[in-house]
Amino acid sequence: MFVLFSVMIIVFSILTVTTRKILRAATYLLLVLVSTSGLYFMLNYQFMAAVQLTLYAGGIVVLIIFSILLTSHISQKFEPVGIKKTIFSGLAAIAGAILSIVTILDYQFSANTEAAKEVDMKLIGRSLLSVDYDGYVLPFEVISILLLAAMIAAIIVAKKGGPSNTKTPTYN
Amino acid sequence: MDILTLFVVIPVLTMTAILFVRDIKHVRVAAAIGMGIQLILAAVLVFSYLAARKAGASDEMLFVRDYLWFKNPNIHYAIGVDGISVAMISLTSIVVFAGIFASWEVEFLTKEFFVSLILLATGVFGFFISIDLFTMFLFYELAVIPMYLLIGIWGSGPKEYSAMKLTLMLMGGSALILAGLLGIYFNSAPDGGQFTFNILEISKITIPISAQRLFFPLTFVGFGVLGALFPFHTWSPDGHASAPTAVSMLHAGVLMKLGGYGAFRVAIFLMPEAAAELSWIFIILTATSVVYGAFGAIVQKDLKYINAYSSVSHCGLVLFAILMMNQTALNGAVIQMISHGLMTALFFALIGMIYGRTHTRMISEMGGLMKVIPFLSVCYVIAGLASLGLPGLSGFVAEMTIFVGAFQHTDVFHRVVTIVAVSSIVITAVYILRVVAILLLGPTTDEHHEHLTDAKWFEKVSVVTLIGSVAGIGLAPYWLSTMIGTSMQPVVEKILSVNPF
Amino acid sequence: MINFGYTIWILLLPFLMFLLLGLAGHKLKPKLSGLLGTAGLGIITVLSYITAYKYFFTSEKVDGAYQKIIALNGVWLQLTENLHIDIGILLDPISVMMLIVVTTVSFMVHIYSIGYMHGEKGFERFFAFLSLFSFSMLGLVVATNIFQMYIFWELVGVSSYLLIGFYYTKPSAVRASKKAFIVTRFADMGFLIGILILSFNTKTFDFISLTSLTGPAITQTGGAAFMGLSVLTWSMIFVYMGGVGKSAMFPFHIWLPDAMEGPTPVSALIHAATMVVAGVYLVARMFPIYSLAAPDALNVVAYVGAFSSLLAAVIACTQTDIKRVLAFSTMSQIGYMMLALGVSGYGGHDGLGYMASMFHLFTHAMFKALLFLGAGAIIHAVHSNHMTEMGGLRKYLPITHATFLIACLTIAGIPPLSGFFSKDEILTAALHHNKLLFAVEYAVAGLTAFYMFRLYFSIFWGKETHYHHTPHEAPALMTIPLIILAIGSVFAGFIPFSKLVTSDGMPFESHIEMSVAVPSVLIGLIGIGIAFIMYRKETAIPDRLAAAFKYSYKWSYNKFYVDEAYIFITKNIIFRYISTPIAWFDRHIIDGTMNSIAFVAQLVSFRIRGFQSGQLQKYGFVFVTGAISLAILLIYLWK
Amino acid sequence: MSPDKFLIMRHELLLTAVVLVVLIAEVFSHPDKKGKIITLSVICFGIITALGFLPSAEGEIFGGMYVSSGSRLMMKNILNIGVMLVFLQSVDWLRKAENSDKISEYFILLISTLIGMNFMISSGHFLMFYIGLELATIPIAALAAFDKYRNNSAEAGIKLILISALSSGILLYGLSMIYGTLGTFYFKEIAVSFSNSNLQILGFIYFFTGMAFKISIVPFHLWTADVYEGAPINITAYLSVISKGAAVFIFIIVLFTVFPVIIATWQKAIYLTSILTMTIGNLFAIRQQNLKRFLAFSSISQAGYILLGFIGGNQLGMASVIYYILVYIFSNLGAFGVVLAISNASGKENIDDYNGLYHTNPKLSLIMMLALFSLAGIPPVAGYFGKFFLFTAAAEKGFYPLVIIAVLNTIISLYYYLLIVKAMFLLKNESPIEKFKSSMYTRFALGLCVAGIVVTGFASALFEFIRNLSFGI
Amino acid sequence: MITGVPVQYFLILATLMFFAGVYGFLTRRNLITMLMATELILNSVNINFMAFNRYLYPQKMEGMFFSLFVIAVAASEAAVAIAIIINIYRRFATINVEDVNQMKF
Repeated sequence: MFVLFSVMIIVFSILTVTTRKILRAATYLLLVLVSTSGLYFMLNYQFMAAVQLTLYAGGIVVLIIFSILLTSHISQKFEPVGIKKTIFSGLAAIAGAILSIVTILDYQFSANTEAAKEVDMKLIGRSLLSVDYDGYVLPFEVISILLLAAMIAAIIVAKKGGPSNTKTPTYN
Repeated sequence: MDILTLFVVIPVLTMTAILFVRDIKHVRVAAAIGMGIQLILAAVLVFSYLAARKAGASDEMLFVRDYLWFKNPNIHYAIGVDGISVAMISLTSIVVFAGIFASWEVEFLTKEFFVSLILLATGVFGFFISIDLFTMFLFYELAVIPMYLLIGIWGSGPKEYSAMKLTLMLMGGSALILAGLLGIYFNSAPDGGQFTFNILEISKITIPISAQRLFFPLTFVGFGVLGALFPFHTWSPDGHASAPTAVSMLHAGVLMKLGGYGAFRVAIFLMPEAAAELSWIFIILTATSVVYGAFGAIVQKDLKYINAYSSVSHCGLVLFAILMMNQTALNGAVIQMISHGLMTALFFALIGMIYGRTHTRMISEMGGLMKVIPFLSVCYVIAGLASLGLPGLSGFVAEMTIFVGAFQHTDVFHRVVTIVAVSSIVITAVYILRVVAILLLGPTTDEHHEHLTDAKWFEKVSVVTLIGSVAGIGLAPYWLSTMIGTSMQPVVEKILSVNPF
Repeated sequence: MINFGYTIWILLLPFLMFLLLGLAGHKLKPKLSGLLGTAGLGIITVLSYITAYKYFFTSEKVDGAYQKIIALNGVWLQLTENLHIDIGILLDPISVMMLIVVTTVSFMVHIYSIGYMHGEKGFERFFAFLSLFSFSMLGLVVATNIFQMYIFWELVGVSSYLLIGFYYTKPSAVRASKKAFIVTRFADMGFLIGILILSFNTKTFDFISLTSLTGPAITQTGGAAFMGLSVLTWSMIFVYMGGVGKSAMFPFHIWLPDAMEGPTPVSALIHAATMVVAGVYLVARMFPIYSLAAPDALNVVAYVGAFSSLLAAVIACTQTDIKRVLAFSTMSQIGYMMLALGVSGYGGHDGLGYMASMFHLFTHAMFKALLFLGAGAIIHAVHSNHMTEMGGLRKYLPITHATFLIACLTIAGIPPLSGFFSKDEILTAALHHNKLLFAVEYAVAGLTAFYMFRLYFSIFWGKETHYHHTPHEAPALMTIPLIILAIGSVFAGFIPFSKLVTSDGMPFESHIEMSVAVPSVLIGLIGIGIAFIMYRKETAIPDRLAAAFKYSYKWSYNKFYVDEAYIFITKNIIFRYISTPIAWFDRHIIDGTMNSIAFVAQLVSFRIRGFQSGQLQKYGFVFVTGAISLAILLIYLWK
Repeated sequence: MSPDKFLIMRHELLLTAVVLVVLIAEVFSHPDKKGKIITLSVICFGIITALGFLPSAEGEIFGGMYVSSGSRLMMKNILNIGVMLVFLQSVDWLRKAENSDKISEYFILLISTLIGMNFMISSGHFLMFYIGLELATIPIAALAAFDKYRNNSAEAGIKLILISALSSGILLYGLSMIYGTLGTFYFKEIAVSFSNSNLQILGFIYFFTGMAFKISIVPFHLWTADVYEGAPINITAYLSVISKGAAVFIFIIVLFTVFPVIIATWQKAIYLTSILTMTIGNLFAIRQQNLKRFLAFSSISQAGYILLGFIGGNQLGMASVIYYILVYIFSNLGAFGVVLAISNASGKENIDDYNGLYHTNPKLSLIMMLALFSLAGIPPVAGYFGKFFLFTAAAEKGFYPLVIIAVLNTIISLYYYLLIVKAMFLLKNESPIEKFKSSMYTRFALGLCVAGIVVTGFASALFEFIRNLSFGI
Repeated sequence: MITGVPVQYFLILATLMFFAGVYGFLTRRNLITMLMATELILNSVNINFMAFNRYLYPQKMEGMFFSLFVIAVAASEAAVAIAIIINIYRRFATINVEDVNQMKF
């Protein structure tokens, strides 16, 4: 199962960043995110898997697809990326990956000996609203400000306005 | 308020007064009054200093005040003077006073001009009264920066270029100084205890030799840039040539002395071991600049360039003497600073006045001015004679003290370079007389110059003040030399204690 | 002990006069300022004579020797613990004698100048400068220490500069003054170096300690040797270099002929009687050291003197400018004095040369001043310097003629005029010391007689020249000094110098040695005779001779091209090969380096602008590679 | 947890309150009277800036997630002052017709980023840190794209948000490694159990690059110039001063308290990057013509100098960094204030346009000159003291070569600052910028800047105060 | 925790995904695909957090919560980014990143 998901993730990740059709890229991204949520299920984090599916796969990808629809031809194929750019970026990415993997494998992770905590919704809820150690009410509140601000920001930027002499946008 | 702080406060008040004055004529009057008070104050300081010494005050510095400013790093506003700084302060007040009168007719942005000029002076005064390295450095930079505007706005020729070059090179020097000062600070308590910027306290300890080896060159070169140390002198010809009269006066007369004073007070005094070890490099450089500057001056065509190169030569002699590190040579260095300050200010004042009349500084375009503007010409000759070390004028006293002092070294190296430096007196005579001959003597070459008017009253004030001082020192050097000499003793003792020649 | 405190006025008065005339002179009437200056000098002259009288005849002698008396002394500048420059007044035989010489000649010249300079622009300036010169020269003479001497040495140099360049609108005068100053300055550098070495070794500037027989200079003759000569010898040679410059000895003589551009009274005062003998005075002042501790240096003095006197005499024979002839004559005579010092020993009769030198200095001052003042009167009358434009003047200028003749006879060494006595002593001293030098001086004596009478005959006899204005005798203000000086020239020879001015202060007996005197007088007469033949009437002999010895004549006429050599050195070497390259180097290399720093910064800035391409992905690329490189560096390479 | 403990978060609470007030005002105000919101917001903000200086309890709440201490309060106050100045300066800009429809959004977004910064500074936990960081970034991207009718503005916005997304991704990746080795996000716990393993260092370096991006340290700085140039000027000012200042504050806190174990590593990193930052920033600044871009590169090189305060890991460094940021706020906002005022009045932003400015607008020129001198570190203005202390801090630990490189770099920076001075004072102009008079707000703001530039340096008490706070992180 | 699968596998997976994202960020020309690449990056980080939490520190839920918040932040980031992209599209009539380079040097 893990192997399946991981292969999916890796393959679709790479496809996301290499495919020449934008909508396909979005679809691959969606598949990556869904597979990731599958991993979360396997790790016994049902809540997170659900969040991943709804918020990430459901929310963000939909947002992206909308914007694609707003700004691009569906059938539009990208021009192939310049060879130089590909090579250099690829080298950078590969170098980074090798560095990170080597360093990770170098490290002796101490095996977990203690009993795992049962992650149920109740616990999550309690933690999320706890003001004590290992409680997350403060970030929870702050992220609400962030979401509010992001909302306002998105609206103010995306809404039409300003002086009328702006070029009329063309949607297609 | 103590008398030393007044030296900073009065210029500040003068600047404020200038800012609030409406009429341009009143601006210069305000400036003149302010700097006049400063001059009187300097005289008072000299007398009270001498009186205090006579009364038996044997401290290294007198009128010391010390106010804690920043606790950590241990920065104080600490002031105090010894004979050397008193002398330098007097020099500054004379030159500034003369400078105000020399720039009496500045028409363009008058207010700003005088404010910048006095700001510059403030920095210089502050520098000389400080005994805390931080405040000293602060005033040092304060003195450098107004130069940019003064040259850039009121200058002539390629003024933007010159101003920029001058400012950047001097700030480059001060950058090295800053690093040096920090090094000194963090080595000022080798046995533990609190670090200090206070010169007097640092002088009591010995900075580790390894640190000295690093920081002595930094500070010495840093101050040397301002003191026109070869090969860092190239800001000087361009800067002086482009600067307006009073600025050249102040700059060559006073500001360049900050370099010598700093090199002496900081580099040599605080780090004598490294100085003794490394001095040979700088002695070669300074001896070079003495001769080199003089030779360079011979073929110049622009009056200010001649004087700029001459300043390189003379200031090189200051640094040269400082590096000789014995009582007499150091004495000579200080006297040379004062002497050169006065006479070069005189030179620049006169050049400015001549330029104001003939609208050229090319010596080839002038000639026979003695006949048309005798007062200025005679003064120019006097300045020239002072510059070539005529007895009875200050240059002689300074140079002889330096040469005799430098010659007290027993080894061949020091004596050979001394003889090299001595040769400059001939070269100096060559270029001075060349200028005098072409510029002033002979028939008047340009018919437009035949109707020039001689000095106006304010110009006379400026010039006479300076000539009086030059001649005063030249005729009766004893009190000055003694005043400096007594203050030099602790310095020399410190040097000798680590470095018996 | 006699109180000589008043002698301070000998120094102060001319200085005050200088200040007065210099600062306020243009407000006074010219006449008044001239009178003031002259009066001031008159007082000084009187004071000097009083001093001389007191010193020679009333002061105490110790063991029969004249003592050096410090009339006044004060520290002017403290240099090191031991070394301090004092300003003071030292009275000893030579300084007192010099006081007489200087004040007398100066006084005469002052009087003369009132007439000579009458109506000139800058009359008061002239007197101011004269006062300055008198002050400096007197200060030099009475110096108590070598540094004081150096100070006044420089001051006489500058007064000479100012006076030579008195006609500052005349380019040749300006050039001459500049040349004089720079050449002597160069020599002074040697003097200064000599002082530095000497004072370093002896730890004193003071003449009394320096020349004391038990002083450090004489007792510690050791010290590191350099090129076979001791340090002390070197220092004395350097000191002598100053004397060579000031006294216009070879090779620093080139300034003296040009210095004749100055007003003639100046030439009389400075470039004949007083300042140019400062070099002789300097050697005399330091004589014990030269004689006892640095005989090699003394030899240098002798040979330089001899060579200069010969050279100058040869040149003088061909010059046509009367002042230049006199100038070379001066040089030649000073060479005599130098030689006399050089061949002298120390103490008693051995010091004959020393005495003779001083004696000759004294007489020379009289007759040479007389010659110059006479020349001035001639020039005043005919408005020309060139003897080719003169002739037959004896009718128009009787007094001048008479005095000039006396002077010429004096210098030619015809007894019983003073020149005879002093020259005779010199020759005697040379004979005892060095035959070669003696021979040279004999030749010079003949040449001297020849060229002086060549001059004399060309001016006062020779061809009848037509003048634009009929020349007329100078006013009394000018002739009186001539007469006084002529009297001096005649009778000065009878002063018993060996009783008064000797190397160690002890009087000794000197007498005329006939074996020397007779030939010398004969040689003088021969010279006069040749001149008489050649120049008494306008003849073709001189031209024929000149044609016969074409090259030597040409060389002599062009002063052996020493000037040209100097010009080559200064113009080509210093200007073209040192200064110009240095100026270029400074502008282009050093300054160029500083500028190129700025340029490089600009260039680099331009070159790296590609990083800021505006391409977001390139930014990302740099970001990622930056992060990865930093990680690799810090984790694996430089941990 | 008793309710009064919430007061420890006074700054954040007050700011949130202001956001709410503005929101409510926006909702209930008449469309024609939106201009009033400006005054309201500025006054409100002024009040809370003042309130910020009231003494406050220190301590930790939310189980150590939120930490308050004297120095952190000081940092917040400094930021408040800066934002106050930005607000005052932007009044003229907001009053323009083209901006009338987004006044309240401007204030809301800006204040919410400030809230983010405050939380970031007060964080005791990487989650809070991260959220604060994002809150401080995302709305700014929108603000950078605020001038919707200008291409540059949009470009600035997209560049900022994308590169910041990349950078926060890398930062998170680093954090995940640190979490993986230590199992905690609490600063205190990390500091205790941090060792020196490669993975941890790798994590730290990824974290470092994320922070370096915020402070615009070379080579993570490339976005800076484009974003600064494209964004509206007051946003640029905000970015260069407040945003950078906050990042510097939290970075130094994190370095000193969370990663003291690997001080050797981050000293090396800072050594290298600070040299690069100073030099590259300066070299680029030399050639700039657009003043905003110019100031962007200048602020990059300033970041390089600030790193000198980091490198010693000493108390003096901490103090001098905080002090320098204060000075920097006054100086840079002084410069930006003038640029903004002139841009509002004439639309000119190029250095050439400033030729001869002194003759028409002497006061603005003088303010500009003071500000530039302060940035260049010329006495007697505050920048000199700031720089001196930074250098002192580095020298205290013996980093003399670095100090020398830094001081030599100040020469280059002096060169280009003088270029502006030259333009304003020395050069002549055919058509100079007309004489104009700014609004009271702008003049007040500039006056404050000048006062700050002049007084901050001499007032040693201020530095002493900061210094005494500093190690109570 | 999945038996037989060590934590390193997750880490390698995440790393590959991360650098795939980086690669995408550096090469994709379309602004929206660049945004997608950043989502990949964030997602990979989330995998790391989750895996660490589950495997090594299951007593607490810090990693999980961190991922939760990262997702929220990513959402808001995406929202603002997309808004700006739309604006870009209006201004430049393209969303090709290479054309968005008015400001440079």
